[in-house]
Amino acid sequence: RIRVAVASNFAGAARKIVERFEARVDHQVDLSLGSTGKHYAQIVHGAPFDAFLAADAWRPELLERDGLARSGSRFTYARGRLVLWSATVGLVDPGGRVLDQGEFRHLAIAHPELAPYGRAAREVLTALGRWDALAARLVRGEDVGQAFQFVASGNAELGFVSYSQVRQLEGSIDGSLWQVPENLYSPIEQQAVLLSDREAARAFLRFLRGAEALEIIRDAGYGAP
Amino acid sequence: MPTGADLTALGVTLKLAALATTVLLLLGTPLAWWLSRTRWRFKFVLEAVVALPLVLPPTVLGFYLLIAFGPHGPLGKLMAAVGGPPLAFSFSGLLVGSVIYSMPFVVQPLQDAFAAVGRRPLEVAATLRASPIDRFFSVAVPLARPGFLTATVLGFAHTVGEFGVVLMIGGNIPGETQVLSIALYDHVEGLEYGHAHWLSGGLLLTSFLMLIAVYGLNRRFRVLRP
Amino acid sequence: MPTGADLTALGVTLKLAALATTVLLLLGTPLAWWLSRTRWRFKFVLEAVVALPLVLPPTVLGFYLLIAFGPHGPLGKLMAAVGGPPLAFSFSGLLVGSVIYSMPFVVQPLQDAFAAVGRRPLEVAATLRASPIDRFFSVAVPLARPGFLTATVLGFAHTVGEFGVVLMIGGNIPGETQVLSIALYDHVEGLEYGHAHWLSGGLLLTSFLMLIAVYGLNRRFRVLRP
Amino acid sequence: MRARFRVARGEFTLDVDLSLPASGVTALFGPSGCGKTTLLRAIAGLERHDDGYLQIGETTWQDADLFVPPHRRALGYVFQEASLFEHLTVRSNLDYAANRVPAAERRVPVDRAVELLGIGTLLDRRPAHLSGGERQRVAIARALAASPRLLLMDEPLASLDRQRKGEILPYLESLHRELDMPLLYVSHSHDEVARLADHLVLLECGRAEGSGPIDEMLTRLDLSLAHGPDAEALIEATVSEHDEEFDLTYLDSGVGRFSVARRALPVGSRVRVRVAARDVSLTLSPQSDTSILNIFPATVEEVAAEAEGQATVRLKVGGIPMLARVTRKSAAALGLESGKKVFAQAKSVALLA
Amino acid sequence: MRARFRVARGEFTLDVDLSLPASGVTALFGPSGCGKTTLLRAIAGLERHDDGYLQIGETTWQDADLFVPPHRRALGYVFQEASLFEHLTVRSNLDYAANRVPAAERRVPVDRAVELLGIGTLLDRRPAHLSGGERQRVAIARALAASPRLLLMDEPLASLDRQRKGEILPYLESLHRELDMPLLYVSHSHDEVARLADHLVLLECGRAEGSGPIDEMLTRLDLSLAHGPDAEALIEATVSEHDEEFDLTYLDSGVGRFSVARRALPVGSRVRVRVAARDVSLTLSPQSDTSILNIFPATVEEVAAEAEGQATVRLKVGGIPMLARVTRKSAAALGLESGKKVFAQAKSVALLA
Ligand SMILES: Nc1ncnc2c1ncn2[C@@H]1O[C@H](COP(=O)(O)OP(=O)(O)OP(=O)(O)O)[C@@H](O)[C@H]1O
Ligand SMILES: Nc1ncnc2c1ncn2[C@@H]1O[C@H](COP(=O)(O)OP(=O)(O)OP(=O)(O)O)[C@@H](O)[C@H]1O
Ligand SMILES: [Mg+2]
Ligand SMILES: [Mg+2]
Repeated sequence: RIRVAVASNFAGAARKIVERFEARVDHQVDLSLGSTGKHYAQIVHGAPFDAFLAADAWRPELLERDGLARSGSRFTYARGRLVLWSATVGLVDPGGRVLDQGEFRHLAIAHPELAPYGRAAREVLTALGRWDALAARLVRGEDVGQAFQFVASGNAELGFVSYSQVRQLEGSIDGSLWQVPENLYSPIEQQAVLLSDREAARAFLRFLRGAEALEIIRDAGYGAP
Repeated sequence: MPTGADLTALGVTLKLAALATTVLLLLGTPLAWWLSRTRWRFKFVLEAVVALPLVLPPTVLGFYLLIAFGPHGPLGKLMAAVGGPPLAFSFSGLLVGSVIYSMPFVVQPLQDAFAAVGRRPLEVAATLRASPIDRFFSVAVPLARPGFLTATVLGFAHTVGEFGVVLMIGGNIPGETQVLSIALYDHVEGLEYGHAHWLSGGLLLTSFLMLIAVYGLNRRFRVLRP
Repeated sequence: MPTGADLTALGVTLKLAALATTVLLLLGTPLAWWLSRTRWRFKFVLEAVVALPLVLPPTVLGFYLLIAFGPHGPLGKLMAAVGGPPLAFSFSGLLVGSVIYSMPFVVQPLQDAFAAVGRRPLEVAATLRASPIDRFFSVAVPLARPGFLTATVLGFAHTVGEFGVVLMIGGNIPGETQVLSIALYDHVEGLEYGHAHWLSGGLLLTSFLMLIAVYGLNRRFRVLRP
Repeated sequence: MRARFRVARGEFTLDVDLSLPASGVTALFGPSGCGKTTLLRAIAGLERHDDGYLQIGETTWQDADLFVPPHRRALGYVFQEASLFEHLTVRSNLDYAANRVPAAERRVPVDRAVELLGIGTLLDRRPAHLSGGERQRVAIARALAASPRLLLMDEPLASLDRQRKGEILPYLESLHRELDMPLLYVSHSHDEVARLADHLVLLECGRAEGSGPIDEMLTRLDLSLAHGPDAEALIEATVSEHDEEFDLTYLDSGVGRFSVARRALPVGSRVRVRVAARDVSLTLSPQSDTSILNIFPATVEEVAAEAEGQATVRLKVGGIPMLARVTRKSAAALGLESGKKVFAQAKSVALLA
Repeated sequence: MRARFRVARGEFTLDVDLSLPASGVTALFGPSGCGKTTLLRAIAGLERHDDGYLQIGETTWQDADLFVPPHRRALGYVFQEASLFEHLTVRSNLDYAANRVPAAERRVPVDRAVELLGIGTLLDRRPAHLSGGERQRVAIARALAASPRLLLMDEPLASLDRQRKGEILPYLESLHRELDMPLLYVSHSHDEVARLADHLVLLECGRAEGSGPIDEMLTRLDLSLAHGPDAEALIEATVSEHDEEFDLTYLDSGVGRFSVARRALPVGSRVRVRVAARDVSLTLSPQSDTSILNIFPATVEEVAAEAEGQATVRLKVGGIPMLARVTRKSAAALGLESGKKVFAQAKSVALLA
């Protein structure tokens, strides 16, 4: 039985992967969902996690550098895809021009300093030259999960969220979205590290890199590593 | 050292806590008074409703408030109908959220304090020609003083530290909805521990001094009960 | 529909809330009693200290508790020295965290209620040969009943909904430290809205029924005050 | 003043319909638990009983449609239990009352009340720092400072010493005379009632056994007052002369002339004379060789048997009722029955001033 | 019993050093605010005053080193203000007291206390549903049910009617006789004190003006009791004979034989006779042509001037003190001074049974 800390945004896919994994081998995996910052602090203070699936690359790197993670175990398990999404049909055009016309009151993003999707959103807006113009209309969620809720509840007309989130809705909201071209932001690499020496954990991370998991990850709306 | 953003957040926090405490007392006092006096058979249902928001995790409460505030939510529609400001991502929204969440900490102590006043002093005041309003302010409120102190301290402190609800419905807009608790949280999340310690220390010290002032002052006015 | 994990979390939550409320009352009652009776000049300092944890955002408080509980923290070292269980990421840790965080909601109402009892009934009991302990239990406690009710409701509900501290020091470990509030939060974060609604509804309904039972029962035993 | 109330409280029911004089002092008398406080509270409007009627002078305070809330009734109420505002000093307690009186209705200055009740040195204290009697005095002063149209007092002097009572009673007497402030007064003290009351209401188990002018009430044989060991009659009299030689004071009354031990009272002052039933003996012819000075021709109205071979005889002397306690044997021997003419000799009488 | 206390409270200081009999009824008498409650509380140990000493019989409750807390003092205390446990029914209030008495010390069964105070029908009520007098009676019953070694009562009967008092007083009297339960009793009522007390402590402004057997205390001219209009002497007597013919009862006492209006008391019963100073006149030779029956040879001990031309004369009659109120003029005319032999004639005396 192993414990794996997983970034909240990857929860859906992680559950499916665990299901397959457990069907395949005689191990059990307990997932602890949470924000990557919190997980990091907990790991530093001795949390009994065997593996860590972070929302970014920075915290795994830190752990590896400080010797809290098995060196060399770090790898990118998924690549986030940023979308500009609205719960209103037709508000967001496939070219993202809505950002120029600006017929909205609030644009939701994740925290640009703390959350990888927030950082990516800022890069996009900067690249488009809209960062300063839209600064007053930005509402920031702590993480991309909150940014998504701002939009889904209709309080923010649109926002930069993760494609995986939109996929997960499976059409229960007929919104509109713009797949942000990947050249507008630096890659959102979600990295995993091994924290303990346990074989089951190694096995799980191996499975995470495998084709079967990759399939699930893609299907959930992430880019392959 | 605190950044300018921290100071702005402090300003918003103090404003929010002060306003929320005021609104809590303004709404909670009549409610607590009524609850302490009524013989309505089903008042215990209302008592339960007041305490209910407490059992939801603040972020989840915030989530539902967000839905309620949204264009399709009941509160959102209401505000739109009366031409009020939108509640999500606004200071007013924070205020509403904080008030709902901290309400039991104000109502319960006040209700207990009003009940402890008893009927007699109010009857005496009535025979001395004090109208119901008059005797409420001249007798019930001063005698329920300890309850007001408790309600104020708990309401204020809880609003200062309150976090999940505010995080969810505020949108973390500097100067408007970014409060100190969020700033502090961000420092911890961003591994800026030095900064976080500094801010926590400052917050604790300030609060400590405020609490000491409140409790210390109160000592001098305490009503003696034989 | 609730998953098996939700039911496990419910179990942990109820256990935590029940134990925390018990510990809160066990620690809070003597403290409140002492605060309500002492003439110590500096008791207001202690009163402030009790209320202080409230002003920190729960996650931040949790963060500091985590540091304190960790292998290099004072509490962690202490526990290791006395051979106690580690506090971080354990149910015991959650208990300690919840107790610290909910303490003011228990101490303050109890203190007010004890103060409202007054000296006279205790003096009467003393002349009837009741020892200090005896009169505390036979007179002060029954007369402070409303305060105990308030303290229990606020303490219990706040522990059920409490979230930030628990998330930080508990590590969200199913069966051990994953409480319902965290599970609920996870559902919201994971966009499993149907699930979240279901769970919130269940939590609210259960809590509502419990609160109604508590308040409703209490009606029958209320002490009359002229 | 008309008061009709019906109040049910568990096994106890108060059911009274009283017509009381709208001025003067009315005493409410009755054993513990007979409903005195309940009645006062109903009159004050502190409890609302649907089936009630209350009229004071021209003003109706309660009827089928109307219920004037207590704060519009302009009453003063001295509660049976301590009832000071614990959060206010003595002075503020008094001011609380005084400040709520419209200027036009102010009749009792706070200073006067303070002086009368001797609480000048207590003004800056909190009630918790007062003795029981001091609290009671402050409560009386506060009720007076409210300049009420009707003063209700529930055993206000119970915890005061005799001297203090002696100072307060004359003032209470003067209230209704000088300020036209009627007083409804609960008391267990025969003394107080005899001195103060003009009118008496006798409550028993929630019912008004009787209500009427005090002299009549004390002597009515259908009521319990006339049957105890302390049965007595009260007679209004005027000081008419002092006899320096025999050290006597002569009082004139409807009954005739009383001689009492000399008392330094100005001629013409109105006093009350109390004649205890057990001090009155009866003869069929006027005796001249007796030491008893107060002898009056009387007519027997009624004779009631008592325990231990005694009987109480109600007499009319010049239209004024009086009681005599004799043995049943003598009653039979003298053939006492309604209409019989006798002579009443009062061995000793007490002067209440 | 020895009690020494010094208590400072703002302007008020209680400073007493009393030696009281360890049995019988001691009355604490004094004006409102003189420190009676303060003294009782100190004796009960409810307030700890460092500079105090308290000894009851052989047991020391407080001295320089020792302070027995109130719950170990085995007292009964009836407080001046209502003091029932509001959260308990009447029955539970009584049981609260009874259950805390060790079986060996149980002397007053709860049933007896209930019956005596007539609270049988109230047992299932909460105190808030009782009348003022009912509450007071329950408080007395509860103090009795505690089977105390010393009973402290702060004006316990103030809110009770005369009849109820008449039922309770004899029981309180019997307590110290039958159960050896001394009673320390605060009262403002001359009547109650005269009937009940064996010993009297007179407090004034926090100081004990005097303390001694009641008959002496009432007649000491250096105390205020002898100077009011109600000055009186109490004389212990025994019923010796009934005179059927003249309807008199004869009482024998150290003073001599008293004749009083007949009272149905068994021969031999011990009673008290109250002789009011204003009913006593003095002559130099025994008068035979007077109606006054109670005439005794007496010796003048002391003469004190009063207001309004009066004087109070303290006499000794057969070693027993008595008071007479006469005009200063007569005092001079008769040449009253210490040692003078006179005859005291009591116009009327009251029998207290
Ligand atoms: N806490 C206090 N602070 C200052 N003075 C006090 C305090 N408590 C009592 N006193 C004063 O002490 C004196 C004695 O009070 P105490 O209660 O003993 O009087 P008492 O003889 O019982 O009077 P009463 O017959 O009115 O009950 C009073 O003058 C009172 O004003
Ligand atoms: N809430 C109640 N429930 C039931 N009975 C009550 C309640 N309140 C009062 N009573 C009863 O009503 C009766 C009248 O009470 P009330 O207080 O009027 O008596 P009271 O004449 O003032 O007596 P006291 O002289 O003892 O003060 C009493 O027998 C009392 O037991
Ligand atoms: Mg009453
Ligand atoms: Mg007193």
